[in-house]
Amino acid sequence: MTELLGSLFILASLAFFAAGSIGLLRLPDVHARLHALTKADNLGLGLLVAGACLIGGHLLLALKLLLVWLLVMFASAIAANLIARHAMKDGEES
Amino acid sequence: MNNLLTLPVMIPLGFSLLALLWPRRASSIGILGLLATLLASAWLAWRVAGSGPMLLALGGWEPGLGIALHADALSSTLLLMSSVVALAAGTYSTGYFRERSDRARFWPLWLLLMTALHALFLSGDLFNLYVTLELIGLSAVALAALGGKRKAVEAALRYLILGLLGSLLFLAGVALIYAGYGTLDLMQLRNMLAPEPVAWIALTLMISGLLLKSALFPLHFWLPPAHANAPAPVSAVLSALVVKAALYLLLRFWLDIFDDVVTTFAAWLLGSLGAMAVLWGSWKALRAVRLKLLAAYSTVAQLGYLFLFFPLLAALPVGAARDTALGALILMALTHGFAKSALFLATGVIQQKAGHDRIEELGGAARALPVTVFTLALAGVALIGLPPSGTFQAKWQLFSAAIATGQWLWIPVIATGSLLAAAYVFRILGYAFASAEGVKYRIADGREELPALILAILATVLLGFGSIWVWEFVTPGALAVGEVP
Amino acid sequence: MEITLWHLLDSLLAILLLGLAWSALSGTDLKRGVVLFMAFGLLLSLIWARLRAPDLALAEAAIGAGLSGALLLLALRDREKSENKAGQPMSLLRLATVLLMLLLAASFALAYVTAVTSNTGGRLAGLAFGNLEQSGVSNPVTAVLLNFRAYDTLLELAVLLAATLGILALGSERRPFRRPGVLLGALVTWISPLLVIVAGYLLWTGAHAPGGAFQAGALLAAAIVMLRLGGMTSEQLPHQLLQGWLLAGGIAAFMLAGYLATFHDLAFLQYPAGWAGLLILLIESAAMLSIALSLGLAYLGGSPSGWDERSSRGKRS
Amino acid sequence: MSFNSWLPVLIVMSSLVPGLVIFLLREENHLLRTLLNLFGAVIKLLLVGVLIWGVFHAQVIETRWTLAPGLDLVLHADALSVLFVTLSTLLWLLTTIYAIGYLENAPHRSRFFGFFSLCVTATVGLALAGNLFTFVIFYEMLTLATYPLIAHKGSPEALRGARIYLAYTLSGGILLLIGTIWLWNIAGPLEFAQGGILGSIEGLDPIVLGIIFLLLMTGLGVKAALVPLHGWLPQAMVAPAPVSALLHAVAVVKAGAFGIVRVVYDVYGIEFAASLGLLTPLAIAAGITIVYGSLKALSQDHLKKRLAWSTVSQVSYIALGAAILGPLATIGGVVHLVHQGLMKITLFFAAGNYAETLGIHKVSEMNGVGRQMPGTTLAFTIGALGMIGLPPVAGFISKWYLGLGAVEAGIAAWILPILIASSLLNAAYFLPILYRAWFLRAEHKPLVAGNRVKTVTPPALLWPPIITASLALAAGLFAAAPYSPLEWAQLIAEREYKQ
Amino acid sequence: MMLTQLIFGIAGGLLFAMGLRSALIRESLLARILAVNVSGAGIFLAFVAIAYRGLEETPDPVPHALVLTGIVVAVSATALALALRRRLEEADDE
Repeated sequence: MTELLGSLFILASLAFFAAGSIGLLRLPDVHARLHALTKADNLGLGLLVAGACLIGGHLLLALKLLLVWLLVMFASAIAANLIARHAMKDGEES
Repeated sequence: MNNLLTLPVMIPLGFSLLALLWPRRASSIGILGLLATLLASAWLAWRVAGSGPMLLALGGWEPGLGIALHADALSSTLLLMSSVVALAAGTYSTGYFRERSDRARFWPLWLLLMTALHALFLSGDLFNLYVTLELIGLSAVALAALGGKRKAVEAALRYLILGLLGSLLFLAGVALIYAGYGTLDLMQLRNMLAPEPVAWIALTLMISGLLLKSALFPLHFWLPPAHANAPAPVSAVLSALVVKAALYLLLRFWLDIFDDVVTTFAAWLLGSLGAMAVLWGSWKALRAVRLKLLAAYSTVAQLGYLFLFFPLLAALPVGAARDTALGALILMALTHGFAKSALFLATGVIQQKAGHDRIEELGGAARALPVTVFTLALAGVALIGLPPSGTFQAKWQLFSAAIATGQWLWIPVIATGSLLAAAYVFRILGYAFASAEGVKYRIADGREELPALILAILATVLLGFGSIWVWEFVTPGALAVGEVP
Repeated sequence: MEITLWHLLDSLLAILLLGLAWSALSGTDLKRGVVLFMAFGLLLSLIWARLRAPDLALAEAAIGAGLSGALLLLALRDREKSENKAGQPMSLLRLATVLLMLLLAASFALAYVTAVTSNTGGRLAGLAFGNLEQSGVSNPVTAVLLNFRAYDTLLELAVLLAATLGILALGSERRPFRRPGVLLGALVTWISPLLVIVAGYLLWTGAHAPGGAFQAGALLAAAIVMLRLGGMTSEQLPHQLLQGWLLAGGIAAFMLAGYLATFHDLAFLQYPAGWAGLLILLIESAAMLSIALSLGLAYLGGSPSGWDERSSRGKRS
Repeated sequence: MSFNSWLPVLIVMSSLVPGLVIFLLREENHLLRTLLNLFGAVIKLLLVGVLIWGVFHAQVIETRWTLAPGLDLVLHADALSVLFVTLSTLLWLLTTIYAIGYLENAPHRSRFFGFFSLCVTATVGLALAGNLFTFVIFYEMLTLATYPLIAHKGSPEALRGARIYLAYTLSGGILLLIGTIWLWNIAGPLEFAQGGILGSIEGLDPIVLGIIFLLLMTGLGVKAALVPLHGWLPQAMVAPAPVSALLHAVAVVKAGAFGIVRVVYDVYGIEFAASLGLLTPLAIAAGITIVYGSLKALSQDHLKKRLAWSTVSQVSYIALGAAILGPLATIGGVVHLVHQGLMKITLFFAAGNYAETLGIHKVSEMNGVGRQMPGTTLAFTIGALGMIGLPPVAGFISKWYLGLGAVEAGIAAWILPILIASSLLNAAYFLPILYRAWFLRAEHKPLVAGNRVKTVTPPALLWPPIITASLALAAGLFAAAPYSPLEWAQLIAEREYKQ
Repeated sequence: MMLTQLIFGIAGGLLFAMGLRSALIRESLLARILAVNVSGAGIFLAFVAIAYRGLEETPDPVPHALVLTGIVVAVSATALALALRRRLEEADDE
């Protein structure tokens, strides 16, 4: 049961990743791309982690995975912010 | 227990740490370390001469799982040579690097290079050999770039990249050997290797890597810039020892480990490349404008001679004649090691005292720096192969082997090479003897001039009149890794 | 042998890897090349995981992709004259080189295939597992690294030291980055301690699970990189002398442990019975610090400001 | 090790050690340098005396030191080597004295005398060489030691002459080396033995032996200045007078000739060489050289050049003697080794004196020198007459025996004409000099002639030529006396032909 | 022997050759350094492929250790090469 649920979560996450990647490729300017990427990926990762937790079915493992999720969110948020700032500056210069 | 085997590797390593920790005392620590290393090497050589090859299974694990160290006549001879050259060049360097901070940078790397060389000479494990090759490469490059002149740095970088490629080729061969034979231990491989595709291709990869490192024509292009732009003591060791290390491995593989795998055709290939190296290197040396460049090109040529031995050894039947030729090869390598390092050190003296090393402007050197010019002459005698010098005996055997095996092709090559060598050596002396107007030289002190002189004397007098010792010591068990109990 | 889904995955990974490598190498835009190379590293660590080499996966992610990537990105700041020249030879020669490349690859592959098919035995695996108990650790890779083939590791530390000394000898460090914004600063302050903890964990767990000195050292180095990005100046590093000790520590510990045995009339690097585990842990801790500092200094790109002054002061006195 | 096994080493060392010490001496240290030189020379002379006594009583005097498998460094004294050693030692002493006077307060004397001693060391070494390997070693050392002497002045033409000298001798050296190694390879250790060694070895290919002979002769012929390998000799004239004297009388040229004698008699064996038909070509080469050298000498106005060409011609008498089968020719050739040395060194000393004292370099300037420098000119006259071959000067003996040898060998038909022709030519280029010297009066005042004029020759320059001249005379007059060169030559000849 | 070994082994060979080629023909030093790394990675891949012994059996640890050593050596070399390159560009003005 949990196996199935977990697999569903993971499949869903894949969809989000795909969306994010497509967005990265198709969207016109930096900000939009960032938006797509961070949003979609964070969500996708969250789902992935959730799925993994369910399948792993082990508390310690679950905690580790959560930690991973948090760190990635943290990092990507700040990375996105930095990129955005640079993009902004470039915009002003040009 | 043969833990003695570890000393020639570990002493320099330990002292390089000390030199790193006490930069102010770097020089004295370094000299002390090299002295200790020399003692250890001498002791090892003496033991080997006395009681035959030695083996140490590190960590007490059976070779294969663990790594084994070997010492036989060949390796301990080279060990001894490198210790002597390192000590002489190191002593010289204390006068060469005037800044204390330069010496503090120089010594730890220098001792690391010695560690690497000695580790290579003693190692009995393929992958370990790869690590030692990398250690040699990196420390040598770091040394070559010391001083940070643009040309030096550029040459060092290209040297590094080519060295890495060489090591990678070697490593690729190692991977194949491990895949095919399931071990990395030389002694085990020695009995397992058979003439089959895996061994052939693996050997080809490793040999080509080593050829790149030992700068055999046409893979020599990196050597002259790297050796000519490095600081003098470093150039000395690069030419005398570092290329010899790769050559040592070639010999070890060719004549010992892969004995059954190598083919006569391959030997001839190496021989012909060696012949071209002799002619091309000597010619370029003759045309060289700067003394250091001349020395570097003469290294290319001298290495060529050593490769001429391969087809001869392949043609000679196992026995006295072959042993004699092998001894000649080793004698030649030793003599060149001493002579070339002496040449580079003397060049360094001239470069520092005259402010340049342009050959055509050496007028008056003979009067200002008689000892150094005398050193140049002695080293030159050894490079040409005139008596009394080890090279003369070696070339004698080279000629003789070529005649005995009917490989007449090499004879004109050797003759021409020697004449060209004479031409470039006496070109230097001619300018050095010429009376000079208004050339100013600074005074050199013994610490700078004597090491080179001693090395030159070793190359000519000692190896010239004591050459028989090399034969007595080396040939009986020169390549006896397999016979170790 | 039957083709399974795994093999399809393998081929996919392999093709992806080759594609990445090719595009990383063939392009003339270096920035693109570097980024692709980092992706290459990550994919490689994925492949290590697939090939059941978790230690390598960790090391590759941390060192191969992580630190090398950081160094390369930093190197992009220094322009080369040579870049302006067209990096490619003329087409015909180019074709020849490609053919040669394929020839080389083909001969390697030929030998490889014959070797692997002819020798299907476990090679040294049997020996290694057989002696695992005596090795003092239960993670076979650590056992090989620090016991069976400890000599390799010792010399490898020497290689690292040589590179570091070479870098230090070349000149002074790069200019530190200017202070970053609040967010990045916060990230650094949060992440670095975490990295230190994880490093310690990896070091400890290396004895029985994936991990060990190298992965841990790489993480510590990553911490230094983070701090550097956060505007750390080299004054915040430990004192020069202490740095010297840290650099030397790994090798020194190794040599001491190695010769410890020789007094009991054992071979060099043979650990006295029962001591193996402890000695290995000590060596690894020292090695971790050396590795971390070496890689950190490499990221600084030269001798920390103040080193030369100190030595020159030494000269005057 | 008995004394006899040390003697040869000591003889070599007695000039090597002083030489090396002299290198280290400072330029000003004139006295010590002179003492060392003379000390070494005298010691060597004494040791050689012992050597002569030993050899005459047929003792085995040999030093042996193994250098490589099958390669021994052997110093061995036999009649022939003693002859050459004695000559070179004696003349070294005189030349040293002469050089000390000649180079008074010239620059780089330490360097000069250092290499000077090395040069003699090499000569003595190759004289005592007991096998071809050892001979080659010292032969090459000689090349090295003489190069700096020729280049000594450091002027462009000096360096050029030295370079040409090197080019010739080193190329020759390589050929000699290859030939030696080849022979060593097929015939084993090439220990010199009276009567030769190859004859007794079975299964040697005569063609190969011929080729090797050619290689060896080319290698040796370069130093012996056999035409067409003589090109370096006139160029080397730039060297200071003592060096030229040494080069022509003892060291280089003689080394080549001596080598030819050694190879023909003690390696191949004269009979065996004859049976291979190798002698006739050698004889022809020698003959051509004799005539050609004399012809060239005829056309030289520069005195030293004229003497140089006469050397080219005279030295080939030795080769000729070696190339004619039969004891008489042997005696003629071997004894000429000594006679030519004595006479030629006299001539060069004298030439040096003319240059030093009156600044005279050219024959055309020599009018009336007899009156200004009677002693020197007298010596010169004796030497010249000897060269022409007039009795009772030594030169006559050599030519006489060569002639007899030719008759004995039955090739007088073309040898005698050569001898006669060369004697006439010698007369043609020496007598005019003597005529100018004695019978014409100087058309210019000696005081303005040359730049640094000392009308009186210092004794250090005057006595050596007089001594050598009188020796040359004595060698002719008392040819029959015991220990005379002639008698040694006869001793050698009978040992060579005893089997 | 199994297909996985062959796939990755051959891939490794290709990477090795590919890197070697670019390291020799590229002008740019940075590109050469990259190439050397790729080439090394190829050999490492071959090593690990040799060690692989299927999903259930634990792989041969020796090659893993060798590759770990190799990775550290590679990064050391890369660091030194980059430092030299930087010095080179600085020294330009001299």
